[in-house]
Amino acid sequence: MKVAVIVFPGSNCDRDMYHAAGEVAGAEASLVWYTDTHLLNDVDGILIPGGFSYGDYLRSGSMASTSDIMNKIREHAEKGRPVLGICNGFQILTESGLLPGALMRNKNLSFMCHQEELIVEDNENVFTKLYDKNEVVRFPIAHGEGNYFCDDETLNELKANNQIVFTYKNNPNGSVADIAGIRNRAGNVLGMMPHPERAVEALLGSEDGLRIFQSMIANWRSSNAVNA
Amino acid sequence: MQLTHSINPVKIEQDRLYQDMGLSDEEFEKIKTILGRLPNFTETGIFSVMWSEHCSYKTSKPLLRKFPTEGPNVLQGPGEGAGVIDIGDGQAVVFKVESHNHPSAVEPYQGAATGVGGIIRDVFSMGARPIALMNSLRFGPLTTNRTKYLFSEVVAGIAGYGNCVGVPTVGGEVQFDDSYEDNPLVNAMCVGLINHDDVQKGIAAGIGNTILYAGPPTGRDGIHGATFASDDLAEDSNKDRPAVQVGDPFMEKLIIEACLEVIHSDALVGMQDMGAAGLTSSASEMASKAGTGLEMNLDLVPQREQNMTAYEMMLSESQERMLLCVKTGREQEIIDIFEKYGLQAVPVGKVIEEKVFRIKHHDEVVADIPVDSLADDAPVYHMPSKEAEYYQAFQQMEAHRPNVDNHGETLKQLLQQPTIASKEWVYDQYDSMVQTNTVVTPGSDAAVVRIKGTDKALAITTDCNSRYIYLDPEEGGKIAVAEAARNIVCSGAKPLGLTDGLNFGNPTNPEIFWQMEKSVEGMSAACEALQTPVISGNVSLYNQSKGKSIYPTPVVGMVGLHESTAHITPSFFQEAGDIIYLIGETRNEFGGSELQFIQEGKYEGKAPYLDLKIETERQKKLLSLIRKGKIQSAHDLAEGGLGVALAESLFADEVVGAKVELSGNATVELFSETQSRFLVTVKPENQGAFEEVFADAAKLGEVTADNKLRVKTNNETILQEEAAELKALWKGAIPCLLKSKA
Amino acid sequence: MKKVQVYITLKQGVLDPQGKAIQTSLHALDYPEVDDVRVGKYIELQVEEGPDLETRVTQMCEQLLANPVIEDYRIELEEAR
Amino acid sequence: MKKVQVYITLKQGVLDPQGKAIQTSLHALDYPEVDDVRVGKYIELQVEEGPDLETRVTQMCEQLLANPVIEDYRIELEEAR
Ligand SMILES: Nc1ncnc2c1ncn2[C@@H]1O[C@H](COP(=O)(O)OP(=O)(O)O)[C@@H](O)[C@H]1O
Ligand SMILES: [Mg+2]
Repeated sequence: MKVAVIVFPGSNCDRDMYHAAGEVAGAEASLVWYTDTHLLNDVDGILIPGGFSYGDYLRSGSMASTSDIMNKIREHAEKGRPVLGICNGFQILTESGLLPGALMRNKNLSFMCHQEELIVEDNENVFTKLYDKNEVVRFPIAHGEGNYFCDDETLNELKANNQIVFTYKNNPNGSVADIAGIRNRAGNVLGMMPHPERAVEALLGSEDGLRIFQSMIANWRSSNAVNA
Repeated sequence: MQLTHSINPVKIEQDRLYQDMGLSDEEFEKIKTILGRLPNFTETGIFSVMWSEHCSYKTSKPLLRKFPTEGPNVLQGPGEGAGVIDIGDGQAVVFKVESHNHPSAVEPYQGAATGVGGIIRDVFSMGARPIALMNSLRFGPLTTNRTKYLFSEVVAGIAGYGNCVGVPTVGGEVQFDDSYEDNPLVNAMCVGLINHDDVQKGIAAGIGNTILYAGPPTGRDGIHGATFASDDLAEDSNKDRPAVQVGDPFMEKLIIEACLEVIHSDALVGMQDMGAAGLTSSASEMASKAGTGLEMNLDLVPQREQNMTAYEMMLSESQERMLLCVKTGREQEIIDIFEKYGLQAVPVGKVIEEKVFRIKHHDEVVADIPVDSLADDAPVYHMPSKEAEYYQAFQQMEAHRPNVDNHGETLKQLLQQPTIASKEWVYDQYDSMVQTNTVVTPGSDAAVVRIKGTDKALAITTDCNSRYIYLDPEEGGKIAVAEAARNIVCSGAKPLGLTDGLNFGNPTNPEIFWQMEKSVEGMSAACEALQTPVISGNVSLYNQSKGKSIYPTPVVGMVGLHESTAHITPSFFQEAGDIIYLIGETRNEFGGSELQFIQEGKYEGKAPYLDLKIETERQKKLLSLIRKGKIQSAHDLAEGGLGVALAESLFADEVVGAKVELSGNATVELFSETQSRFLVTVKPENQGAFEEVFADAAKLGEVTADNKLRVKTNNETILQEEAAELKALWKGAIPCLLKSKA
Repeated sequence: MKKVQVYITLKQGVLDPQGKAIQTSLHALDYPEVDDVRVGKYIELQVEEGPDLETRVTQMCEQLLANPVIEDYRIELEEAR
Repeated sequence: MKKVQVYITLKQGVLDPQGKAIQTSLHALDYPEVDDVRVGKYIELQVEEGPDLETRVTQMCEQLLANPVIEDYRIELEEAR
């Protein structure tokens, strides 16, 4: 499976994502600078990493979400191919409208970085097939603006369509309905604040994130086998 | 030759305007001799910043020479942006510490943020990828709104910058003492990783080569920041406000990536960041180090503001700027790389044979200075030194023995002392994991960062107990280095070397200079004994206000090497049944201790004694046992002694307890701060192997499954506490102080 | 050149933790009279004059400066000095 | 109850990285006419009326709302709706 890790000016988890998806999970990963849109033509999956694209100035993710490459990513998503946005990547996905809602400042107004326990609410999408429903997993979080907000109507829709993929066991940032990650209706676009790419090696304290990448790869394998 | 000047040179001399820039009468005379004429306004400014303490180390140089700076692994000692130490496999580690005390006192968020930005630039300008940040902070007691504000904003500034540039902040230290009330200390350390082949130097070599300016345009930021950092923090330092520089971590991130790409081009000759004294110091130092001269045209320098004078451009400390020396004809290759990141890189000058620093502005020569005079001819002062009056009195004092009735209560009090209490409130705000290398996150003895593609890891720590140094600078200096090494060894690594951040008061006061001299001597002795050369450092003087000086605070930033990630050893107790040992005897030493402060409200008497031979031997033995896999956990004893160390060993996520039996005086055993001691646990099957090496270690008891801390002496329980309760007090202390109304 | 002022505020109903924190701090500083605080952004643009300046600034707000999910915006034009 | 509006802007000459980044983005979005962007804060306070309301709000700005080292502020009072 070929995956592209998009590098925006100010992305800083790009190499971590590359390491996790490529070197650890075994996908054929490449780093793609945000102006090299043509490099997305034949990739199977797109990963939007964390960090501070454009310094997170104005609003996190806002400036990256207006760049040309987002059109390419939107097309890719419309074809049903996987798009995973982590942390700043999630913020970029909501800013660009690929996912609903918005990420606001943490309720205590501080950046926070530590391990959190998450509950897998939905395992019927490209990314979480290898988890059990209601399984508790440990992922690091590292964000200042991870407080997920949406209006009631949107929340009801998210619930009705099983679009809430991860919730926090102990909500650290004030997110609506303890939301840590959501997907689109089709289940091929996932945005989440916690960092699975930081949880792929026992040496660093948790391997719980690895299955996100493995699910994505397994899903690609099986769908390619069918197509072949 | 035509020299322009906004203020006529004769007037500068007559009205002694040079004094406002921080130059003394003698220094001005010396400049006249060097030039053979009167300096103009711009030149006077250039000399003033280059000869400031910050750039020239004019009073500290004689002391810095005492540090051992060489060792078999040292690839680059002090003198470049940062020091470099070999770690094998063609790789090396690059590190340095930098202070931003005065800027942080004026504008804590930006002061701390730009301090972080500056030290990162020192490291990547060597060609290294920054892989870890540390910070060493000192504040007054958390009882006033001002101190709470300074503390919160400094931490926010460090977080704001470090998190955004994507370099993990993996550790540090914070201490609170009265002496820092008006003079907080903000020292930041950056560690980088480099391949030997990529090591860059800040040189402007090759006659005719082009000087490129890269990064954001120059504004009027921080003009005279360098001299300002060397001045007494006067009460009216608010008038220095326009000197505040604002950091742009997003810009820095782009510059890092561009520079790390540029170093792979053989068109690059040399590269240096523009730190203190901006264009002036970077350009003149690059030429001076290369034995060349340099000509620069200020009309070509990108400018953020209108009508900037030559003086302003030369002295501006706008952040995130780099100066590069590039082979003639190859400029475009380098410019293109910067362009990819949306950055401007423009030719501003060239390397010349004549060893002068020549600056043009509006078609006129505005400065023409022999280049070596700026760096090499800077005055060096041998300040008078006089033993501090208090010192003899402290030496004569009877050893103080505190009275403790309830050891449990005392332990709880100690755990809530801000200096001992958990710093989670601080480090939770730092991204400590980005780059996915952090094996040991903040909260342990030393941070540990693995090196991808190898089985190795680096241990990093910063330490400095300034109370001991105040009581006895020489002994305290030894302790600072030894404690850092102890933290490194406990994590399972071999200490490689250190960087020092020397923070002191006014060096023209002979007693202060004595503190500097003695602590440097003590540190040097420990460096020799522990074989940890000093590869870089920073000096910050005049940390005083209203005649009150800070405690002497020479911060030690040390890096060690784990030859295998299998050696990484936790500081927390691991498993019920493990045997608890204390390595090193305990003496009645409470001078400078936390308990002394709790009971007497002051620090006095003798500092704890340190025997470097014993220290070295114990560290070696412990490390060899760790490497053989015989040690389950290792923690050094520091503030609050054994009692605090025992409690801290139970504060991990694993739920364990400890049952301990002590002999001797319970108060001394539990709370004395005797040096060179380690608290370790050993699996029962390794007991023999351990005792063979440490025959005299005291077997204290064992790790239990019940999450209780129990201490007995003479068969009598003197302390029994729930670890969870102790942990809650320890964790809650700083947030609680911050919330409470002043 | 015209100076354009853009005010961006959180929508009614969107929680403003920063405003709340400031209010708490003001109370602690003995300003009990402060009943509510809302924090927004104030952006000053210098824009070259052109025929549909206002429309274009509105577009800028829609495309980038404000996030319609959580924010409202207001534009004021003013002659640059 | 009065509505008080406080505008906080960076002092002249103080670098505004945020403004610069926004300007660059607006150029990339084809708004070349934008010559400069400065970002500040806009704070709305609801304050109970009192004799020296304006003085007190000024004090709030000095003590908390603005950072006098790098920021300027401007206060506007307005009848609350
Ligand atoms: N300013 C800080 N930044 C990051 N981590 C910190 C800071 N201060 C303390 N810590 C972390 O808290 C832990 C305890 O610090 P400290 O009490 O100084 O340890 P020690 O006495 O072992 O040197 C360490 O892991 C340290 O890295
Ligand atoms: Mg320690």
